[in-house]
Amino acid sequence: MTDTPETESPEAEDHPRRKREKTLFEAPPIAEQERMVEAILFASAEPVTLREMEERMPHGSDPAEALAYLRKRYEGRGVRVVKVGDAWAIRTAPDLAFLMQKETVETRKLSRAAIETLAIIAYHQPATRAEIEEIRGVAVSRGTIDQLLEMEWIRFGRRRMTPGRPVTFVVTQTFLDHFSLESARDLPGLKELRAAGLLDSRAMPGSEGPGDEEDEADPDGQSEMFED
Amino acid sequence: MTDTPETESPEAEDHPRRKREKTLFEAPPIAEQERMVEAILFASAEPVTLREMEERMPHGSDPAEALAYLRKRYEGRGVRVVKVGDAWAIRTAPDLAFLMQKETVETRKLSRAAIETLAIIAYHQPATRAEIEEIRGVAVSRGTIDQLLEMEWIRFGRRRMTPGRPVTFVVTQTFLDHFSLESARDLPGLKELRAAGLLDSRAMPGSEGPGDEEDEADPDGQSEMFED
Amino acid sequence: MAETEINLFDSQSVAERLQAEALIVDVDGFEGPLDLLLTLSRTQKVDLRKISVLQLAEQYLAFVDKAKALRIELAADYLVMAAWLAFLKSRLLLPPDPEAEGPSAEDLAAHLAFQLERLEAMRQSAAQLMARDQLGRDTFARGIGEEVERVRKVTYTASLLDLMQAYARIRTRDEFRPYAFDRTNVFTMEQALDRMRGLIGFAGDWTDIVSYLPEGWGGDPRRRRSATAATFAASLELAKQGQIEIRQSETFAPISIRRKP
Repeated sequence: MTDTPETESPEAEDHPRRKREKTLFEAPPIAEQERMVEAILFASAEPVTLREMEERMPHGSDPAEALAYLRKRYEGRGVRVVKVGDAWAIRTAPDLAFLMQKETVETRKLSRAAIETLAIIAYHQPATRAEIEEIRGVAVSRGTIDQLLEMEWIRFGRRRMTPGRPVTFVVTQTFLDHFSLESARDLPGLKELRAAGLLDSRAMPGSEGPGDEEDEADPDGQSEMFED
Repeated sequence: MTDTPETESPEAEDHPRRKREKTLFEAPPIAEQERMVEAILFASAEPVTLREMEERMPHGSDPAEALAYLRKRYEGRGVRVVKVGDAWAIRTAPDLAFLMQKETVETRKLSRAAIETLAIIAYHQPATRAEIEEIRGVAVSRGTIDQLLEMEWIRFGRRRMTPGRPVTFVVTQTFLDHFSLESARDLPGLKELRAAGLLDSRAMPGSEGPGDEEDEADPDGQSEMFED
Repeated sequence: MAETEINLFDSQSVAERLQAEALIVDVDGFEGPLDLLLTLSRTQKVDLRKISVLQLAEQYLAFVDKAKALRIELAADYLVMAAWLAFLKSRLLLPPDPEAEGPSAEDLAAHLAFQLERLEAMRQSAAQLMARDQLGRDTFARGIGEEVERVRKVTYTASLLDLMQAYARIRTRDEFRPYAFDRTNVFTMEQALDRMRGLIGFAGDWTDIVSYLPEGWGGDPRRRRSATAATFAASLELAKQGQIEIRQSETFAPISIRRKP
């Protein structure tokens, strides 16, 4: 604790990770780094990436290793260290939710259209508005998308490289955090849906409508979905 | 964890404290209570009193004892359980406070526009924006003035007693300190600059020394300089 | 077909009847024709993949008929779907035409079944998603956030030499500066306006605006240009205010003004 440097050393930027034994400044002991990760995660209401931790910790620190120790330490406790996309956060254990009535935030009741749109984006991402409409068989109102954007559960993804270059939607870290998901891969039933071919893009026979864009979309979609 | 009651028992209200061995419903094990206190303290937006904890925890719980265990557990960790008034909260360990503040200090050379503006103010103070523009021959951006004000190298002087009552700028003590000057009058005049080899072009009419007089004397459009 | 209709509208349980009425009264309660089809398909109580599209089409068309009979306005989407289903139904009932191009009726039916199954799957996934632990309901973030204070401190420096050099640069630039906005050769519209306001009272007759140019501005072309432009602009302004009249006999002819009589 005593040898914790108060500020980053000037060379912090170009320091190669995981080679701290070679640096001029000794990194703090791993137990000390664990304390630091603990303090950082406790302090933040939002998930924190390893990169952000590293930037804030003394030169030569290895937040990934420290984090591994910390996760172990909090196993079975009242709060847990959870992974959210490529970031980390401390959240209360779900079995203690009954204690938290006071803290419960009244979430805006989402319409059925909004919930379905959200699910379609999550499972099919990146998804265009046309694809969402194709799946639901009904026009998606502007308000529905706006609401999800406003809640920061979805965001714009890359434009689809098809005629018209339509915008796509993907789910956000806030979404993952909200539903205790480590990544979009952990969506419930994702594997089964894929195995059943229900996430395939299948055009209406004889139509050249949304099928075209979806064909190209798939590899792109996968990469974005699994970008973490 | 397994025997955590999902809701409070109905008699929770009129249960006398610390007599849990006599109650009908067994209180959760103390380790479980410790988890609960941990989660409550973590999630609460404000410090929590023992009484509030007790109200929220299952019937027969002893938050004081659970808290004692929790405090012990957090000893020497990155966060601590601290008493705030008669309530309790989790706070970052004081020695790690530096992690909560990310300071990046960058030293940059003042832009050419800024240094020229500063020089004009220093040599001609009090100077209006119109005068600065006149001398520099280009418009002075709001940002440049703001930057110099923010650095506390210049400040507002008295308004010029001319139509429009334009504000004037003068240099500050901070400016003088930075440049190790006793007063702005100590700035070398053009003659000295030339003598020092900083100026190699021919003498300008009336450019003998710093100060307002020089401007009035300068026939080259200087009379218009003070038109405002 | 008659059987299906009976099945849907006559021999129903109370709950089903209420549901069917809800359909009819409030088409908008359905999230589109696919949603309605999905609801109808549930009455078949079979695997969506084995659904009888023909039967489904009949139920849908019956629904649309019934709704029309009740003079309920149906959204265009529903009618398009009805037309498509009627087409599909005819294709399914008739022996395949070897001449016909395009997808077979079976392909179309299979696709519809796929769409329904996919929508159903998304519904279930949405429900599973919403049943997960939710932040703010089941799990909680730190209540007392201790946000990181971002202190980005930029210090700017300059030496006395920088300062003096800058000043020297400015003061010696006049001889060779590439461009500087030189007000000595600019006659502003405000100046022209002031000048003309004073003179216009005397201009009872048409006078070339050139004669309004200020003294000393007629020689140097730069000064003349600026003064002419300013004077012209000022004339327009005065004309707009109704103080003077302007005339020009032809393009590029002299412009004359006079006080408005």
